[in-house]
Amino acid sequence: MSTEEPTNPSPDQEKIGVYVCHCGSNIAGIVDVQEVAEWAGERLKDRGVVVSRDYKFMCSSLGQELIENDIKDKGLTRVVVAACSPHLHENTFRTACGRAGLNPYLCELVSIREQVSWVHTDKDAATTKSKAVVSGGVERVIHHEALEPLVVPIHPATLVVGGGIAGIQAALEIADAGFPVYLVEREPSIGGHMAQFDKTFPTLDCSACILTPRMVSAGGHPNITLLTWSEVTRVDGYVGNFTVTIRKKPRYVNTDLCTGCGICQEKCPKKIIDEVYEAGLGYRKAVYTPFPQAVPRYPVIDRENCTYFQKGTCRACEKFCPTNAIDFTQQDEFVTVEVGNIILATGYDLFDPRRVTQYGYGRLANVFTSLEFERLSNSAGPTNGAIVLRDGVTTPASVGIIHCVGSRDRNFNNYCSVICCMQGLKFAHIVKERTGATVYNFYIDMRTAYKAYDEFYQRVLEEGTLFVRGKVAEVTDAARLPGEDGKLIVQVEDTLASVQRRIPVDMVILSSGLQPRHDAKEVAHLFGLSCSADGWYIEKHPKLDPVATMTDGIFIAGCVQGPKDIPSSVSQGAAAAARVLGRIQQKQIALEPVRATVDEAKCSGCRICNNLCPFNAILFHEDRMVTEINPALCQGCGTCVAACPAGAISGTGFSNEQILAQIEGLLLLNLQPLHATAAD
Amino acid sequence: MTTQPVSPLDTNPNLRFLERVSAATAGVARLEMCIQCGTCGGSCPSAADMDHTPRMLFAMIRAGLREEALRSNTPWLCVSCYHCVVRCPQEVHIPDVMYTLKSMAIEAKLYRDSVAPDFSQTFVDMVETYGRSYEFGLATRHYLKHYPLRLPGMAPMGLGMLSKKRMDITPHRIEGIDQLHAILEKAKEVEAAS
Amino acid sequence: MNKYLYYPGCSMESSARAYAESLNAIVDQMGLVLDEIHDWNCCGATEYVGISLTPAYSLITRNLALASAQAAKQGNGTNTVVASCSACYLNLAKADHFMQERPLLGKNVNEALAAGGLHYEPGTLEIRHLLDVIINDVGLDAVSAAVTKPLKGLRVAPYLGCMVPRPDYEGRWSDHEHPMELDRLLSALGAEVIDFPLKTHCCGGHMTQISPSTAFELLGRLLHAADQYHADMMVTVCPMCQMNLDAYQNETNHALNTHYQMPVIFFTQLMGLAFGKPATELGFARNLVDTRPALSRIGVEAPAPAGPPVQPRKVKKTGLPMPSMPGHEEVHE
Amino acid sequence: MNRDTFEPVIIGFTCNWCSYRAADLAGTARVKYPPNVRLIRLMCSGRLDPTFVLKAIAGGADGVLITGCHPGECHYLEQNYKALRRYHLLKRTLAQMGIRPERVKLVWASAAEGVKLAEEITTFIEEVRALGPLDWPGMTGESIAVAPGFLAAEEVGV
Amino acid sequence: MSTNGKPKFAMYWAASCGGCEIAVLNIHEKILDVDANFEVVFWPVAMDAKYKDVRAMPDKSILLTLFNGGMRNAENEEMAHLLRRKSQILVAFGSCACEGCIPGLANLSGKQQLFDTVYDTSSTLNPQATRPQLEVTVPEGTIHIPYFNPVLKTLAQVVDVDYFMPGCPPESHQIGAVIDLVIQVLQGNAQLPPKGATIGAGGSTVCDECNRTRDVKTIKKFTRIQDLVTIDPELCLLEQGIPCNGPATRSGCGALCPHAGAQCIGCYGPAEGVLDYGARLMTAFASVIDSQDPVEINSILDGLVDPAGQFYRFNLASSLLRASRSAWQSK
Repeated sequence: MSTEEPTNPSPDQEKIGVYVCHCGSNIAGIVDVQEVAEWAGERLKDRGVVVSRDYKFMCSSLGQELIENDIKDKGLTRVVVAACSPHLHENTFRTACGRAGLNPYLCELVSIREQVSWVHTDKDAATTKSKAVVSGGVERVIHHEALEPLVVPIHPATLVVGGGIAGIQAALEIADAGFPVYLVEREPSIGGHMAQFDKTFPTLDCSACILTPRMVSAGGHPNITLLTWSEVTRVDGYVGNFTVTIRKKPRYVNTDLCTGCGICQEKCPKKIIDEVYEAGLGYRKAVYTPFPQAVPRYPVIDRENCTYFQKGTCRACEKFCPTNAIDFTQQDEFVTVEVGNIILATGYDLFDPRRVTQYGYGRLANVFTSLEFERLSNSAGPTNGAIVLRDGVTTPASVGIIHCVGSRDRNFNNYCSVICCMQGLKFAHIVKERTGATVYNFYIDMRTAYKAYDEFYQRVLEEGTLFVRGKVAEVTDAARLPGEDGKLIVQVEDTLASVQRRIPVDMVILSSGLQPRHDAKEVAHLFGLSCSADGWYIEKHPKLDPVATMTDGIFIAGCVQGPKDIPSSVSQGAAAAARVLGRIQQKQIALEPVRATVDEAKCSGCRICNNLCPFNAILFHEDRMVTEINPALCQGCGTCVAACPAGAISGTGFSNEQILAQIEGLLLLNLQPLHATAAD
Repeated sequence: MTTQPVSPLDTNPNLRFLERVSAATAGVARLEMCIQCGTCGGSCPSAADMDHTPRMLFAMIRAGLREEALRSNTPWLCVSCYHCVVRCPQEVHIPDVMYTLKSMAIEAKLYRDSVAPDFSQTFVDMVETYGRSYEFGLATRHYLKHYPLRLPGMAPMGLGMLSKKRMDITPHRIEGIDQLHAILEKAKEVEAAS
Repeated sequence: MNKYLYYPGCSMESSARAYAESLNAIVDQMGLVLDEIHDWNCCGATEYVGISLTPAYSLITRNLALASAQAAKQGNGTNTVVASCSACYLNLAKADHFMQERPLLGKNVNEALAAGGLHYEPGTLEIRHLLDVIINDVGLDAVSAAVTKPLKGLRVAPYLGCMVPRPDYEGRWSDHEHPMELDRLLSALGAEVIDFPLKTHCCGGHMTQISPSTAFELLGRLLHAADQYHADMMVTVCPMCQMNLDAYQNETNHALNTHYQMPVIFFTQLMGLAFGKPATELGFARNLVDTRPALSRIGVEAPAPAGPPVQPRKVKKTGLPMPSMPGHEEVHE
Repeated sequence: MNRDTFEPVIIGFTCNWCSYRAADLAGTARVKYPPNVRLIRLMCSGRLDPTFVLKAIAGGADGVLITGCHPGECHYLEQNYKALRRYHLLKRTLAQMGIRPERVKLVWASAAEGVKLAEEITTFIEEVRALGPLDWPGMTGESIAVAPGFLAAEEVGV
Repeated sequence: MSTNGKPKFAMYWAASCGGCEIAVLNIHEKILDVDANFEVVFWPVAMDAKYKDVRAMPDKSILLTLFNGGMRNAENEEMAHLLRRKSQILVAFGSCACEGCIPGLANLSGKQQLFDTVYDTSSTLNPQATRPQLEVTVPEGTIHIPYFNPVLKTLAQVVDVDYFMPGCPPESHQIGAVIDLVIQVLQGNAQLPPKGATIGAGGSTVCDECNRTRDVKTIKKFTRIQDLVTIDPELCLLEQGIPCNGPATRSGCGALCPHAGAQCIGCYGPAEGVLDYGARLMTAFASVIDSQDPVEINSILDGLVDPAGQFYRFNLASSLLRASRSAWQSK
């Protein structure tokens, strides 16, 4: 009575080919692939398997030809490939089938590598499981339908989130290619962390000198719409057709009138510590542009600290503004843009070294963070580049630079922050150059990979910086030995001399690690991405597809994907742009036809499914009392299919028939015994 | 720095030393995770008096230098301040490893100076006898044995402690002393078995 | 009323009588009901663990077994064990923790306990230190409310030692290196609390017995730092620390050729004073280092110390701003 | 079936975006787990129809593992919560049918948690092994003859 | 009754209540068409007949057999096989034959439990605690009582079935329609539906025929209808928290119960193509529970006092699991 029960279609109708891949020894090392292939040919004959082969590398052109020839010569109507994960090669084999004139969707790739040979140790058990997996694939493929991919147009505009160097690079590449870009930045100006730096390793060219030209061209580019002091609040749609809502925070400055003359900043009576751009080491006004070369040049009024907003009086800026650009009445403004692709370049946060209390940051005045030091050494910084202690006058005679602060440490961040070693070397050089002080670098391992990096290490060695191999235990001002009074004492084991040393210095610089943005998770969810355990965004493939994500149409660049130095961030920005441009050029994109559809005859209009869809793809026709699904909006999750009490909704590509059949196939032979051996 | 010809894994049981230390340690020692960063050696308040910094000791254990490791005074100078534990980037249970090494050294009679082992043993004897510590008995026995010369200098302090009722001349014995003995006997059995 | 199972530990009945007496003097006011674990035994300090694992942990765990039995029998509405001694606290906490982390240890220990008709299910009891209870259960508001005689003008160095804030497997303390709990308590009593840099450094533990030179070095560091900061006294939460610093101060002076006369007292003693209890009830007489000079200060304007107190952290206002330290505003310089 | 040599067969449903990728990750990282589990890829745990679980049980599986993205991390925003609700109702029904609810388990695993997924799989396999064979006769034709292992295993009564 | 060459008609009841027969008689004057067009050869309820007479009939000599009742015991199965052999068209008639119905709900319990309930509860006077024996010797000779299947089976689980006619009982107007159809076919004016089809029922579910107003569904609380003080006469019952099986139950009855103010209990069985009726309800109900918190979800589910009974009242024997473990285990 139940037709949903996989009523075995008479095998004579179907001609199925089974192909088992050795993947060199990757699979064949654990799975007896030949046995699996032979078994499938015999045991699954009555299920329609007419040919079953094993081959060294199915994904090789020869392997693909094998399939194509069988389709042509033996008239295969279905193909099952047992190899690696569908996420790697599903497309390869579908395309092969397509070339041979078989509808690509009549091909099923089942994984016996990631899910069998690589995770199991017992050969018999692995072989047995592979048979089950193949049997599941065969049963499933019988119920596959010939499908046509959904072709949708790609909107030529691109959204770039984050105005750091990676975002700027990506935006410029795309804009220069002649396509519109919306560049969204949370802060009042683009530039990101790089704008705070003094010099850049290993070449030591001035950060501002190389960055500001890029900022300016991004700011003035006809194809770039700059949305600073703004945040993305909502993302709808899908690859090629995203609708993005952006909140423009009120600047309280009319950018049409403002000339960026800066008088308001002079006149503003309220001075606040600048926790963002000056890393807490300098001051700014309540109305401010973060730095002179800011793009755009218009200031913003910081409502929390503005005397007028807090006390209702003042309005100094308004009084003195020559163009009456100050507008205290501005409100949040929401703009909606249509884009085809999105690039996330939201960067990183600096690890907060307050958490490593034994290093005394925050308690001991002359312990500085790397960002603080960048500002300190920056000629545009609070001390005009004078490297001095926190008293603002004294030049340090000795400086200790501590590596791996908060990195490679299970108490904080487990990973290596990549840039700290080079940063530490850079600091050592700058300190030496500017102060001639004695400089110590405290490191666990010196990691100076990449072009010209180790040469820089050599140079710093030559300059006479002292290196101590050991993770610093504590920084204290509790003097107890001669020469320690009034100093900061760095206590460390010199692991190469195997002695505990107490090294008195005037200044300590903590080479803090990088960590994901505090709101990385929320942002990831907003864009439908997933984060790694550490909180970095997961790329589609760690080696072969580092800038794409698992969500089609959304790319990542720079530190949002993991700790990175400037060269790598720029490369990723460009790479992401290239990927997007490729998409735009194609003008349209074929989507997986994995969609849900309603059989109106069966639909009783019970409305169970009606608010199950987060993408609003399900609409109810009051007049006909039936539910319909909009294929353009449907993302194919199948929740409504599973929920329909009348079985009136079916899911293309993941139909009940396919899944139920696969279950039967997998259980076809509870192939006992499994000889399962506990994981080892 | 000791050097000893290290025979290949199969013939040198000492190369399994690290595993045995870990197995004999309370909690999960994580010794194999040590990255030799020296946080422990840098943190240790008594490092100055140690033959080897803790880090170096772990390297020796890894190298299978069993005797050298058990002879080292390092475990005996551990003051159990736990600075190394909370700072160790690899969360190695350092003080507990030190305890393990002490008990191994005692078992193998490999310690060089008997003061510390004796003190521990004396303390434990007191506890096993009475169920409570017995500072007066402990102090007198320990000092008579190891610091006879220090006693005069200590006398005023000792008397002070007595006069200020901070040390009792007579021990306190718990009620369930037999129960405690039964437990400890069994515990020793189990320990010997494992 | 906060009720607890109470594990005093051996020293409370000998070397740390002052701790016991002063605690006794304030429990009622703090609304603490301490239900002593009947027939508890020594925790083995740091000695037994260095001799044999299973016996050591069985010795410790007997107390936990007795405690949970007692809690069950009386149904006295608590599963929290409070220890006043740091070493005891740590040993009890570690036993509970490791028996879970290494089930084999748990199995062995319970096998041994069974020989005495006892059993302990790790994780069923909460093990906390007295200070933790006073800060988090009683609360500083209740404490300051009870203060009748603020310790105005008394410069105190808060000294926790090691085994309370570390290893802290249960994460009960605000920080492993510079926890502020004791500082807050002492400020609540009206004392002038110095930001003591060595507040969680080591007193040498049993080194006084097995390697005196090592011990004297460590004791010297503490006394030196306290002296540098012109502390009138050091305030501790640990019998062992108090014993070492007080009883061995003389020997330390001899060994290092120094002349410290630094009183070292228990935080409960200061609480007692601030609550207006007579010093005689609070065990001050038991200190070996004379506490009178320091005590004489309380209530009266303290004379300016010989030289200005060492304040290496003072920042000229002309200088660069210090990093903001959330939650640390109340620290005295 | 001899319970000593009993090897449970477990059907695992995975989400294309998280747990299936976690399984791939476990593979690429060569993390080992016992071969008793056989995975099926769904687009989302929200696709999970209780029918699939019943089918697996009736078809001879000894246990069913349902995996999906962590709450709040669903690739389709909130569909994993639907799976969560169905899971709880299904377990209640199974208990009435005399099947230990523990034979069906829901586990959250993000795409990054290859090791965690492997651990969860291993744990579940051991849990089911401890429960013993289920080999439900529902699908085994008309015979009411019952497998010995089936009689041996105690399950909750109704 | 005429005995000319009219096509032969039979109706048999296995494990059932007899309601299906009443329903057939309930088709009023149409019953005359039956007589006019058929020769009724076997119908224990309506006329005297012996099994041996049926056995004597040539195979396939009966054109149409309406078979109601489930396979509770050996006799039921034997008759199923016999009538299958003798009939050209075998219709599983009514819920019992199609999916086990209420007798099939006994599959929740083991055979022993069933007998205890029947022969050993206060409602039964059974001083000698007599239990049915397969073979009993009495003065007149030995009596055989058919073996009682521990698990009740549906007709289709025992023999090949041509058509399924759901309902407990099937609605008389549907029966009338089917009989009309068969007569049309006999007169060559109509085609028989494909083998295995469900006849005398709709293609959608009860909601399709229910005229209660409905909105998108979110359920914060399930309530048993008898616990409600007032019931909105217009609004969808499920939206009022009453577990109504309508959404999953095949249409054809005209939504009688919901219109009468009672929730649908599912006697028409699953919609076309559904493999497990209960699963459809489970997933539908669960999907619209308005909570993301396991604890709250479970407290809401507490409102469904008897899930298995709710979801499988008519359907257990034909569900994927078919019977509870204790039923399978009993002998």
